[in-house]
Amino acid sequence: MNAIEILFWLLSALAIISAMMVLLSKNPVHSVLWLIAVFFAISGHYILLNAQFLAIVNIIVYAGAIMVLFLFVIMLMNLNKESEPKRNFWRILIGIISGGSLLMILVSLIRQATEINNKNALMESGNIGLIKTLGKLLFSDYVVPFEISSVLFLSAMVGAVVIGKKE
Amino acid sequence: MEIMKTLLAFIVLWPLVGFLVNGLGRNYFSKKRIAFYASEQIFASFIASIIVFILIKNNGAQGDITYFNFIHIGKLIIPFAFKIDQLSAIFLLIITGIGFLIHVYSAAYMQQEEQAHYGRYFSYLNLFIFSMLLLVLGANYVIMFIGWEGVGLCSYLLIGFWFKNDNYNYAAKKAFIMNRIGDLGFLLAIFWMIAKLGTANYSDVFSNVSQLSTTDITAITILLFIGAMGKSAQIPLYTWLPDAMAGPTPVSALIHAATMVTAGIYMVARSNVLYSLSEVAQNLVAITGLVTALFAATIAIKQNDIKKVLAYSTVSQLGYMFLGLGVGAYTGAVFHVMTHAFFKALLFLGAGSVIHAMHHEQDIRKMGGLKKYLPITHITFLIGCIAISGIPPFSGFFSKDEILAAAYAHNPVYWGIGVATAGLTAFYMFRLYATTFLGSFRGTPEQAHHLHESPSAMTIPLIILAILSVVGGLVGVPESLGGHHALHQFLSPVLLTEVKYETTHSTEYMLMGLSVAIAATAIVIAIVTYSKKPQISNSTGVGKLLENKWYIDELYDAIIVKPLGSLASFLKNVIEKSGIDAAVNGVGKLVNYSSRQLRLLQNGQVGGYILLMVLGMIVIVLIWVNDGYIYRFLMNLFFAK
Amino acid sequence: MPIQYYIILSLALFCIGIVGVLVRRNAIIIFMCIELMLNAVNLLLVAFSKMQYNTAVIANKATTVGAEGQLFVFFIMVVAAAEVSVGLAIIVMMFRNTHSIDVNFLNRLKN
Amino acid sequence: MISLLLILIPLFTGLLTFFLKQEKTAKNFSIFSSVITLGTVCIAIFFAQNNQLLFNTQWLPALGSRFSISLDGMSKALVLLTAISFPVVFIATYTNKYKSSHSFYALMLLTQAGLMGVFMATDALLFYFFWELALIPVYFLSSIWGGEKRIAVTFKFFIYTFIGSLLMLVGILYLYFNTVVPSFQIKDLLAAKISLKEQNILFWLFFIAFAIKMPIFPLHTWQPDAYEQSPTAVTMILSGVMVKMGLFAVLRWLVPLFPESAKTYSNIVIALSVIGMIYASLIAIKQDDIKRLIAYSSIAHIGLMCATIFTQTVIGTTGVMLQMFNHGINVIGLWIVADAIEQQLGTRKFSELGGLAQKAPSLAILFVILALANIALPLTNAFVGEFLMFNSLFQYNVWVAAIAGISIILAAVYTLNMVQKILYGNTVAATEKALDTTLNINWMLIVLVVIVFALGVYPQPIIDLTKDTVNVIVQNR
Amino acid sequence: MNAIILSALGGIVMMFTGIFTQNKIVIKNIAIITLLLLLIGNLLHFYGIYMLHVDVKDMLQFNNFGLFFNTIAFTSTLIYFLLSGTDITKVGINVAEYFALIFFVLCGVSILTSFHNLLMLFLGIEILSIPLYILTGADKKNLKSNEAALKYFLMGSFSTGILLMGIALLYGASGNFSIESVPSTTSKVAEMANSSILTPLGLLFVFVALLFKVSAAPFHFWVPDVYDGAPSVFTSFMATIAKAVGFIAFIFLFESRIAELGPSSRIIIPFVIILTLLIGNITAVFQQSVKRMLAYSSIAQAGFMLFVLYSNNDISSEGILLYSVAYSFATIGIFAILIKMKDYTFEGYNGLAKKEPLIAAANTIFLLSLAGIPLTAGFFAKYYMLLSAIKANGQNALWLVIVAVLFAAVSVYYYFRVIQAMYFKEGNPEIATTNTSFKVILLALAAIIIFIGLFPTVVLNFLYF
Repeated sequence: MNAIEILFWLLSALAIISAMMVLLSKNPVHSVLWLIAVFFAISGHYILLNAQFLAIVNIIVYAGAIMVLFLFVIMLMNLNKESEPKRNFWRILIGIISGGSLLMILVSLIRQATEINNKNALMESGNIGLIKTLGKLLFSDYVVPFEISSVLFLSAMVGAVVIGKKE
Repeated sequence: MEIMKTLLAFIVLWPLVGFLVNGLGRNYFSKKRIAFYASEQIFASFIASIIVFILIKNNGAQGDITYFNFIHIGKLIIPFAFKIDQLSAIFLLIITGIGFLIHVYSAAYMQQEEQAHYGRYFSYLNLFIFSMLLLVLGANYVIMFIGWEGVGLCSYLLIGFWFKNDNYNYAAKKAFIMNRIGDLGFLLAIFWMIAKLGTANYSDVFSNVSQLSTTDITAITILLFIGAMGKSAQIPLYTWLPDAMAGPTPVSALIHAATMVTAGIYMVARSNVLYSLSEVAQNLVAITGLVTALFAATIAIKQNDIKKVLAYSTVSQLGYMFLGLGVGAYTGAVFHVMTHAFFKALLFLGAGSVIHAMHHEQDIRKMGGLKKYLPITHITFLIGCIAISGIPPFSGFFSKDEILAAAYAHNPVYWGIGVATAGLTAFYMFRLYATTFLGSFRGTPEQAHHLHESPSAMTIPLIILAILSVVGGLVGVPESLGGHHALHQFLSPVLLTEVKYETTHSTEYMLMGLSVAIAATAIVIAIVTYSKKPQISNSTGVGKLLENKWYIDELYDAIIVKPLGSLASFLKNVIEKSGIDAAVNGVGKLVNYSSRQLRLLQNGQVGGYILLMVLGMIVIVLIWVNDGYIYRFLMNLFFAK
Repeated sequence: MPIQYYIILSLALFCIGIVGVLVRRNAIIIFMCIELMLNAVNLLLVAFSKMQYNTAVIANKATTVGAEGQLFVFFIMVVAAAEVSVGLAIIVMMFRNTHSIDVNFLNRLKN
Repeated sequence: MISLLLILIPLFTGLLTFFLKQEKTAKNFSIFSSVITLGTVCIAIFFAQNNQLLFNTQWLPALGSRFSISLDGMSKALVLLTAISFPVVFIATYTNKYKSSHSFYALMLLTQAGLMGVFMATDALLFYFFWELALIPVYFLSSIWGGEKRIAVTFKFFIYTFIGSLLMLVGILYLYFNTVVPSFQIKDLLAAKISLKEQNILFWLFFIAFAIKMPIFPLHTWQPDAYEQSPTAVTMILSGVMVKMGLFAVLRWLVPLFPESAKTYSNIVIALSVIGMIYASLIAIKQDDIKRLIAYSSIAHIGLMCATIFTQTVIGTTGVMLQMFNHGINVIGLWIVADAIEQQLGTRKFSELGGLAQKAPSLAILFVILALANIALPLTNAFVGEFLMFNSLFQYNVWVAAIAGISIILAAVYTLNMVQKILYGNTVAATEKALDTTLNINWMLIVLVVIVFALGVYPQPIIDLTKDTVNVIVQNR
Repeated sequence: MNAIILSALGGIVMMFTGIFTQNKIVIKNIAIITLLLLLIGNLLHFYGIYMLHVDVKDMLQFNNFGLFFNTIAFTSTLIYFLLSGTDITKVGINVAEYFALIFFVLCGVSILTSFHNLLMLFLGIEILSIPLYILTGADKKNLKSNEAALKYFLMGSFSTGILLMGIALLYGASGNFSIESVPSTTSKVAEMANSSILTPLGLLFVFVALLFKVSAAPFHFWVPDVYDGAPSVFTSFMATIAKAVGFIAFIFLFESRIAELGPSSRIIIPFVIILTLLIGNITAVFQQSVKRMLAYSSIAQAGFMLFVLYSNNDISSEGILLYSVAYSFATIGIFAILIKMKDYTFEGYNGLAKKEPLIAAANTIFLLSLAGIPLTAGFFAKYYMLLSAIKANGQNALWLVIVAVLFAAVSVYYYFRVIQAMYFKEGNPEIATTNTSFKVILLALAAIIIFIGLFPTVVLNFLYF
């Protein structure tokens, strides 16, 4: 077991535990923090996979911007306490059972898949995750979606205005 | 031929025109004009019938006279055609002749009716004559059936003539429905013929009779006979006839005694070719006739309504005729039809005269001693009674004797019962006569005050019919009594001559003597018993049974009418409402119910929605994992090869 | 790394996200769980991208094979950001009106 | 071309009538229109050349459906019936008051257009179109101008029929994919290659649609309610003409398209029909309402016709064609009487009626004649039809004919019951001040009675009309 | 491409209009004019006339089918603006923004009718959805509107997650995002299903996500609540144009790939169809509010439209276009009337025919069309669907088709309740005053529906000219 594998398992464990903690934390602020931990773990995976650009963007956009926004909203609403006084046991049970069974089915299916046998994700090496490569691709082949995503932003902006503007 | 065609058309059309004119113009014409017009139309037919009769007598019968094709589909051709031969010629005379007399009689009898109803009455009578003529003249069973149902309709209309009275209406309905039961048999017989032979023409059916199997013939004849049972009031379809006395008395005379009820006889006689080939059917006809004759006679003994007695006697006499048909004495049966038409019309009209005089009182217990008030009626009525009792040389004797002789040849037991019935007939007829005309008057003084002889328009027909009742038998004097049976010879081209009943003259004499003796004895007993002290108290035991007509009406009510009614109610209230309709509405309710339940899924909870979505996903993935197994399973289930 | 590991890891994260959506009542946390699901997808895409690259390298077809997967992740992030802005705006609006973001109380609309 | 006119005249006059706000104008205009249609029908039937009776043009080329109608022998009788019944109904109900009557008459004329189309279409899709076109206006007519429970009852009727027609649509579609050339033309559908198993499935899809329309036991429960609740003018059309759609469709489409299945299942269909006859007759005996009684009697009569169709003989089929016409005439007459009674006396219950013959003699006479026609008395039109039909049924099976024959007796029972309870006996409170019928009703009834007798004595004209097509249908099997 | 660019520009134009003027009528008219330009621009595309020549790198592909759907969508929107434009301006103060958002939705529609890449699918769906979330919550003071927006948003995002997972799995199998690339031979379906898991699994996820968008059961739960809670005027838009486009996306995606789901697709799709028909139709029966009934009915209609997946042939493709036209036109009309009503319950419609005969007549025609009664466009819409199913699967499709028509009969039940209320019941309905042009447009719309009901091929001929 080399360092990469050790890192892989560590990060995976961190990601899954943190993800669980997102659910388990009673305080929304804690949830946010645990989610940020997940994002960091995932960024770690990106780095392992040599997708440096995404790793950075993930930290900046997700952990840095989006989650701060979440935190901000939670604070704004003064929700930094336990907000769910009563938890419905059955609901949790059913939720876990159905989510769990979905996972079970999917995993068992994936394990049967022969097409991905002996296929590996290349770790560390490979330069496709570099800004240079991605940038070239983004502004050549992917320029149309890039432009179109601007429309998406426009609409989101207008939407935020509509919703947020006081009447 | 052309003359015949025109004549027959007119014979049939005159009454129809009379019906239409009187029916439509009943509010505009005077009573006199209505009566005159109606009678005149029938009289014209009668004259034409005589001409036809003479032509037939001289030239013999000819082929069918076709007017147009009633139905023509592919190979099935049902022409609107008439067949005029000896048999129908005789019936033509009876129908138009007696019909005319009764028209004349009715003109006076119905005088008290309002003008509109008067017109209605005569138009019905004309319509009846029209239908009866169609029945008799038709050259195939379908045309006969048209007339057959037509007379049923007229009977219905005339029984219910006084429609304000619900009992009368009920009687009318009963008559029609019982007739319809018979008609169904008749219809099925026609279908059978058409199915097997492709035709319903008499000539074609009779000439192709060899193509029919014995089963076919038996079935056809029995089905035809069921029709005849209905129309001619044989057991078990006889109960309508006594009730039919609800109609005006001339109607009873015309329809329920002289003409319509003999349609069954006519039909069987017409189909004699078929009946002769079926032993089973013949026996059935004979036994039915015999039983009916005896049975009706027993009931007649205890009836107190003057018309009811006559009605049961009609049933009984019709039984005789069927006995004759059954034992192969077709001519005898037709002969009896004729004589019976004379004396029964006479008796009914006489009874009508009595009722007229008694102001619509029909209970003989309230009569008595009418001899002196109604002399003509009395005499003619007496003649009728003698004639029906079979005392020589009155007409009834000859016809009845011919049937009895044939019955003896066929089976002496038949003869024995026949003679016993003849004795009963004589007994109840003279009971009637004695109670009505002899003794002292038992009605109210007011009635006594009004008692008077009927007007001449009524008495003249009585007299004519009385004469015919006396001499009518002469056309059929058997050889044993020195005659040569003119009727027999006349009808021989149409009716098969069965030689089965060849008996020696001495036997015949003995039989005649015996029957006359029994009848005479019965007459004496009846007169002695009833002329002085008529039975007024209610009878008991067997008497009560007879008085209540063996409780047959009640029996029918209990085993047919009531169960049918409850079945209908059951179907209407349970099967229809709570069964089928409830099932249909149940589908709607089910949809509504499931709607109410299903919408609870939409409980407003996002978590719940997503949960169901996830479950849906799981199901879809599972179906997919099954890899078509469920698909194949379902396909095999629904579309198994 | 065998690609199965990554697939299973992301599926696990994905399902945890789903479970979170199912069990939590706080709208914001539900939303966060959805973000978690998106991140699981991102991880999977990156892993697949490297798998594709690996396959291409083995087949000696070097190049930018697999970069598309990573670009897709980029777009997902972009969209997620847009979505978050709108979503949080809606949640805030909701909170302004009802002073609650508990989805259990969202049942004016039902049946 | 002239056949197209038969659809277009009522269609356009119907649409026009929507805009005639004056009650009188609308009435007179619709009578005028229906008389014109009748005239056109007469010209078409008696004078036009055969090729003038066809109309065939492109409609939906992509679907292989053509606007093709043809006035052949089979449709002639029913088109004539449709054309006769509308003016008769309009005139007989002339004095009836309807709120916003222009819409009423407009919808009636649209119904007529639909009916004409149904009877003439030779393209399956077109047929389906007209089938529904005839239904929708009736839905509105009954629901707006009907009785107390009209909405629910009419809706049941509508849904029932609609389900049936949808099943038929499925059948049509399936057939369409098995034709040699993609087409809905009847001749192409006839040539479709379908296996026996497919035929059997399709047979039921079509049959259920038609059975609901006729209606055949046990799919009949919509009918008495619908007849009772609809305004009588609509009921006349419903029972006089519309139920013939089902029978006609069986003759025109079902039997020729699926001859083997029709033979295979003839026993089931005939059994159902005959059970229905007896069942409906028995229930009719216990009815206390004129309209319901006529409704059940109608079920019984239709049952006989349906059973006969499946015996597939020339005689029987001719009888059915004839009887479709006759039954229409007779039942419309009965409805006119029922309406006259209800309009004047305000009740339809036997228990509240009686002795009407004294007060309204001419109505009584005409009523009795129509009632007798209803029980198929000889020399009325219905006799010929029933005679032929029973004949055919008898050839199919003796016992079936015998059992079905019981309905003849039962028909007499309930019809005479009705006549007796309404006309005879003494007058009661409701009939105390009754008057005889108005002139328009009288004359329309007389027209019908004349037809009753004319066809009863000489049915050959109608038989001749249908002769050729009947031979085609029966020989086709 | 014209449509995408113009609709995005249209959104921007409307945004700026809001800055320059507050006059609602002006804004509305500008929106109508912009939409007309958009429509014209789209039509020009048919003739190969472009505003810009963009190298789309195979991300998008334009064909007549998609362009034709665009035309339908834009025309529907135009009708919608004409009928309900005034009502849009009454929802809140951000009038121009509402129109802008609608234009952005149309941009999403244009993308979804031409995407050739899963990325574009994803972006298209998002561009379509995000403005809709906003529009749902546009009535900010209304708690129902808020609730609907939140529910819509949460569930919509969830489905986006599902969609992305599907896309990721497909990417894992094929290595790119083009919708055409198929990794292995599809000839032996059964064999492939055993060896390949990623493709079908990915397709299943995408399938589920799209089912959510087209509101098929059991992913329909958002529909009643959202349609009910959203401002009625936007419900109209959401239920028609935004929904129909989901099927176009389905067609593009699944045209060639449906077989990759393996033979199970033969059972999954009928399962979904029947469940959708069942829930949509049956639940609609008991509704008290017409608006909510229409929400369920839109689910039911989706059940019919899903036949396009079942049959997946040229008839079904034509049929879905016809269906979109029939369904959109009728629903827009019904909603245009509904918005004018004060009371959304069935009782609120009582006696409408007496008060507003023309509106009631038009409404009747719309309802008849939705119910699929012949002589209306709705009939042929359903007809094509059934036709395609029988063509595709013959005898095996028969049972499904029969079930579908039985549910169609159920649908008559609730559509006719409105007709019954309008025509057969007495009442005094409160309806906002309407001007003549509204009625004229309404009747014209009804006339169009009847015209299509008589000559559906006229519409479809556009596809092939």
